[in-house]
Amino acid sequence: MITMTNEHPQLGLFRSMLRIRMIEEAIADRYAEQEMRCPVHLSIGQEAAVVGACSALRKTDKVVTTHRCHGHYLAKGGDLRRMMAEIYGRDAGCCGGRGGSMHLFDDDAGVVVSQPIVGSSIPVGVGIALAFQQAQKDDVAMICLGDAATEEGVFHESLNFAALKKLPALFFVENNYFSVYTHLSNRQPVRPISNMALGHGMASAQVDGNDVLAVQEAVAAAVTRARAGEGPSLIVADTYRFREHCGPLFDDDLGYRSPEEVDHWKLREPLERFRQDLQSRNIIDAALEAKLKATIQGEIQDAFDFAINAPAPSPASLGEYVYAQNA
Amino acid sequence: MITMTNEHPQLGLFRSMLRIRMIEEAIADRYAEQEMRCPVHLSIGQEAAVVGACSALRKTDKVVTTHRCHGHYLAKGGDLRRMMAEIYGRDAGCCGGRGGSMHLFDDDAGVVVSQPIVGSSIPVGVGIALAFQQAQKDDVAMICLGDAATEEGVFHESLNFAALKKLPALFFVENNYFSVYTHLSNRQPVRPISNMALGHGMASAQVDGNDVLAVQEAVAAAVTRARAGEGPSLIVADTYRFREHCGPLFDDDLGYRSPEEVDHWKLREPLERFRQDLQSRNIIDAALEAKLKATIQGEIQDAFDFAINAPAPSPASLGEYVYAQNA
Amino acid sequence: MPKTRKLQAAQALREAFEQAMAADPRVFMVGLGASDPKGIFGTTSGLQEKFGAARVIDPPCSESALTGIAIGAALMGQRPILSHQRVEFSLLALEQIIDNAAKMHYVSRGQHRVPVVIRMIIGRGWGQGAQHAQSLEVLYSHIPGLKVVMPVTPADHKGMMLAAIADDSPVIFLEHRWCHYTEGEVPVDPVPASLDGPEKLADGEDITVVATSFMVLEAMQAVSAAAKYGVKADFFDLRVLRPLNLAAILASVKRTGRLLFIDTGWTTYGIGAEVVAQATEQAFDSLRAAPRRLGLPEMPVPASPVLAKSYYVTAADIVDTMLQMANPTADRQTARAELEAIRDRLPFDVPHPAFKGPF
Amino acid sequence: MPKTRKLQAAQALREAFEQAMAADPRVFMVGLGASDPKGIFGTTSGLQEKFGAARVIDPPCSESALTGIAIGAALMGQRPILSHQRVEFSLLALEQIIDNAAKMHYVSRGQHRVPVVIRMIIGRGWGQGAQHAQSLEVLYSHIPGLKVVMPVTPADHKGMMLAAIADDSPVIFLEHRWCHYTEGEVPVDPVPASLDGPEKLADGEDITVVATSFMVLEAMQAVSAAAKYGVKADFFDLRVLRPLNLAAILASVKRTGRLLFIDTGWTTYGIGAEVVAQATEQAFDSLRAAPRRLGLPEMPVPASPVLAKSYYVTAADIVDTMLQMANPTADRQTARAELEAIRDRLPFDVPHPAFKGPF
Ligand SMILES: Cc1ncc(C[n+]2csc(CCOP(=O)(O)OP(=O)(O)O)c2C)c(N)n1
Ligand SMILES: Cc1ncc(C[n+]2csc(CCOP(=O)(O)OP(=O)(O)O)c2C)c(N)n1
Ligand SMILES: [Mg+2]
Ligand SMILES: [Mg+2]
Repeated sequence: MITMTNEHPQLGLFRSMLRIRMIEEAIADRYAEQEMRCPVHLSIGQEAAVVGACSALRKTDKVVTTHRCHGHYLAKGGDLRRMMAEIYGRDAGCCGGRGGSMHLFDDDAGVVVSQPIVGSSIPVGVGIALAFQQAQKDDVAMICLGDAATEEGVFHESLNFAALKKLPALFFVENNYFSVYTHLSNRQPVRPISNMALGHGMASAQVDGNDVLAVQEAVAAAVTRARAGEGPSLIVADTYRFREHCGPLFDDDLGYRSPEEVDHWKLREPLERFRQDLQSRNIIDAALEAKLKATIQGEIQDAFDFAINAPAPSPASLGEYVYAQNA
Repeated sequence: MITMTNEHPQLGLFRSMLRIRMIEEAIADRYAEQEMRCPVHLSIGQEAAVVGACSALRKTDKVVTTHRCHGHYLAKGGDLRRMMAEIYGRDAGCCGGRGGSMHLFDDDAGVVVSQPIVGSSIPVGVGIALAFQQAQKDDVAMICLGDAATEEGVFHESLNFAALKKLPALFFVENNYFSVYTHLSNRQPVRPISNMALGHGMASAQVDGNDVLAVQEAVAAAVTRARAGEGPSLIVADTYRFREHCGPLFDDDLGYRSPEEVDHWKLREPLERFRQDLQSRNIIDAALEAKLKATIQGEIQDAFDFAINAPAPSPASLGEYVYAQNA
Repeated sequence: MPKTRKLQAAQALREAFEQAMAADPRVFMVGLGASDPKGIFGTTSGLQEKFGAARVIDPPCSESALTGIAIGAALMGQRPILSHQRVEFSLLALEQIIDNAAKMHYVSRGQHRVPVVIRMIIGRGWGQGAQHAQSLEVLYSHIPGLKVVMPVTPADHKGMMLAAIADDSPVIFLEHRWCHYTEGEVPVDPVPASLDGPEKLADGEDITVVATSFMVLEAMQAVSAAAKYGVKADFFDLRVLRPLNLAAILASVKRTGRLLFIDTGWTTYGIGAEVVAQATEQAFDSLRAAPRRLGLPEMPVPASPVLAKSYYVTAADIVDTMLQMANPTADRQTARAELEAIRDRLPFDVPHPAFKGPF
Repeated sequence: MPKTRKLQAAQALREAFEQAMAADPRVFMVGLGASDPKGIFGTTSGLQEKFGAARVIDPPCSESALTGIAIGAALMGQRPILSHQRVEFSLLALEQIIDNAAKMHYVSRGQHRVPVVIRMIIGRGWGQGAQHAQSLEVLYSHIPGLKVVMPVTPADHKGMMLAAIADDSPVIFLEHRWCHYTEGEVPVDPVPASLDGPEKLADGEDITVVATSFMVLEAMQAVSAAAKYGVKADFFDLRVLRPLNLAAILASVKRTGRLLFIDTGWTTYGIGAEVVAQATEQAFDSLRAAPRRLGLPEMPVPASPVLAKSYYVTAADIVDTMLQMANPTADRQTARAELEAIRDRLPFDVPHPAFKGPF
């Protein structure tokens, strides 16, 4: 997370959320140009969960994530220019254009892997935690996943192993209640998702995922335990995605969720909620926010310009990187 | 379960346990002849769990099981002659010799599938329960598994689906504390295995698996709930296997478990324990037991004779049954 | 002649499901997205409304268990259809497919039947990337006990699906997403198509061309174009990868002496390897030239459109190879250019003019 | 010459692990049974005592997660070795292997490396049955990004394992359980073997014989026997299935004009299909007869020894085919009978006189 010196730390959280929101809205706005030729899974609405969780980490901690990875990449400090270049399929992209929007890696920032197969990155994150333990480091691995990924068997296998070995791993579930268009109630029995931790003797918490401070607090507590060798935790943050599962649009007209439900969540929209909180505590005002926005806007403009003007990968490089050159 | 008219029903349980014990000891005794040319996983020591669970079912209920399937096959009423013929690789075997000891099926008795890949038969059992629900039958599917199978992801996927759809399924775990030579404590964190049900909002019980009446009672309660449409249960029966994981011998000399642990369980040996209980209540005495044994011995002799004298499958039939002839 | 009308393949599939479910109460469907507004690319739209949530199950994200559940239900006499929106999701269930679905009939000496249909959608395009655009038909085709089919035409999508549902063996039904957009005449009635072997699409004496799935559509353009250069192809849609029945293709190779195979998946250890091997073993004396194969090169597909464009085999590549094999003096440059021009009317990563992303 | 002494292949493997772990603290092992008294058929015995439970992990029964965990640790610079006592168990992890292990280097444009070794033991015999005796090398060999090897000799078991551990790409290491019993000279020092291609085991001009894994041992008997009937074979152990380097084999076929391939797994869509296809494509003008393949027939393996005995290809079948191809007037009956007599000294379902079951 980017924090300026002398500023209130919560302002940094707000900036990070605002920045993710603005970047994703810019992607949404320009998607119709048909120049970002890959799927995009926006996290608009889930910024409090994303930023709350990543802000509890330090740079040497690692994150693995999913198809819905833009937010984690940015909140953990991933390079914006290289992200946009990746989405535009450019050689300067964080994966050289090989990955697209579902593969945002930034080793410097500690974003190790995003993977679009549901559940697939979970054990990879556990392996990172195992490597930390083997190297006797006190870094932690945070494994970001959605509610549907808790239905994949590998999630449970991973919890069991992490709990058994007391690994410094954190399973962070953003429960947005949907797997594509299918509501949680059609996929899981009624009980708190965090109950799954009980089956594996693991600490857990269920938090309001639209309250950035609550998320940060819960994750920070889990991180502290993990660093101290006390083992992994499962944290479930309840939140909501406002746009379509994949793509730039709103799709509530399709009728897969009720207007009442959407309205309920609009009232809890995380950015506005945090803005009001910060305003009431005099941490932010309209002028400051306008300044933040202008700075972010400039950054976004720069990143799009960079990406759009960046050269495409050379077709001649198609066959490179299939096998590693042995060191 | 075979019960004679006018006899005390608990005598039927004892006979069933004794019969399984005697059959498996006969297999162990004759294994060195090298005529049973397939792996054998004996359930000697686990008969109370096996018989307690199967005795709570009726004929139209179905069972799926694992590599350690002899007991379930017999307790559910599978044909002994065809079982022995299968182990001897004969055409008259319950799978025509194609399966061997890890594939004991008897459709009439409701033993649908045994499968040696750990966890693999679990969802198959759930599918049977789904078919019962779709056909609006009040039969139940009992899914027999070992403690290690709870570490496979598919176990959890299956629990979630069964709980979600309130299927008439029963997950019956024989926890013998071992996966081959690896103790539970090296594979799972410390907490009751039955806790796993909490993660899936499912009813559960942990019972003394060497107490046949306790097992029967717990399973019967779960069966009643399942028949009434109240959904699945997880039942964990703690027990112990006395012989090697696979094969006819005792292998405690290998030192993978302590003599103290083995002695602890010997004191709780289920057959002897039930015998003493029944004796103390005058349901059995030495003369009656001798009669039971003689009858079972005759049955065993007959089944071995049948199997040994049965013709081998014809090599010409090797290529049959790869694809079903469409009806 | 049965009554027909034009449908897209996706609609043809939908009709097969609707007719099969109406005719047989044992048929039910399990698929992520089966009931959602997009209805698995339109192939399942409206079915849940019609047959209820008990027969059109939009399940949890648990591919392995769902496969086992379908198998268990099939053992009890039900006829489940399982759908995967991407073939990759089925990898989570491979153990169930290979060990249970494929083997239960054999291991039980014919007592058990596993009449399951497993749809797996393969595809390409629009930056799907390495884990959302594989083909992988070989993984299934190698396994005795499975039937493996790849329909191309709308009529085959309907007819082969009906046949798969009616079949008492497990059928892997590999649909190419881009074939969903093809249009063609489809019988109104529920008439199962044969699952016995390939279908011949053109007659010729110069070369035998065989392709699978979407590559049949590319090859079809090449076959027409090659005719203008004096090369007439005997042209087959392989359709059924297992059990593999090559009788008609071998007879053709014996006549033409030349074989070109076009794979939808990777070339190496691909479907074409087996077809070329069998053709060589069984038609050796008739071969006039070395058989050839085209297919995906030896790497995952990159997301970037610029890279992906050089990844895929096109009609232009096929006509070029056909001419090399059967008329080496023809003007291959022009033949290529004509087909490239046709292709370039649409961006290469778009299956249909209506397509606008995002997946 | 490096110092050598006789070891069984299982011991050679064990030595490779011990030396690699001693030399490099990043190497660790995860395998069901790795620390148990049987030590994965003796290949891991004593390693946990020596290197501790943190480096020799006897894990829960969770194949999919363990594979992902190994991949994650590898991304952090560790060098995990994962063991499956039966290849079938790896099917539970295929998604991890195909989507993550094979593709991360490519998708990350070379930033990520996945130096994982995944051992998969294949085998046969003693009523293992349909789900415990498959071969399945094609499933892995088809996937770009994986390396796939099948060692035969004790020296290769050690040398190829050392090379696999040192390799920065994921290596699928397919061990045939019956090869574990082979004895041969093995270097004392930790000398990695090449993973670049096949090894030639005999020189001849009449026919090129290529086999994989345990079938190399059967073919070796046949090659010797055929020589007595005037048929001299150029004989190869394929060793490395991916990346597939056929240069030496193609050169051989160009000389001999005849190719016989023997698969350890199923023939159809097997390894031999690719080798025959490439040989035909690239050595067409040199072929004097149709290439041929031997391999498992089109069904699961039944448990019953009587049935299973007719399931497997033997040295007798191989010599018979060699003679058919290269000396059709030879007395094939006698050649067969001689090899069958040798084989019948041991029951067909027993790999070694010491073997007494139960698995
Ligand atoms: C194994 C697998 N099954 C199905 C899919 C298709 N799919 C893509 S995203 C998605 C929904 C995932 O939901 P969740 O995990 O809750 O994350 P969210 O999209 O809500 O952030 C699904 C089912 C997939 N990618 N992988
Ligand atoms: C997927 C898979 N992994 C590993 C094995 C090897 N294996 C065979 S039996 C067994 C132990 C199973 O333990 P448990 O489920 O507790 O049953 P038990 O043998 O104790 O009855 C193992 C690991 C297997 N058959 N399948
Ligand atoms: Mg979700
Ligand atoms: Mg056990």
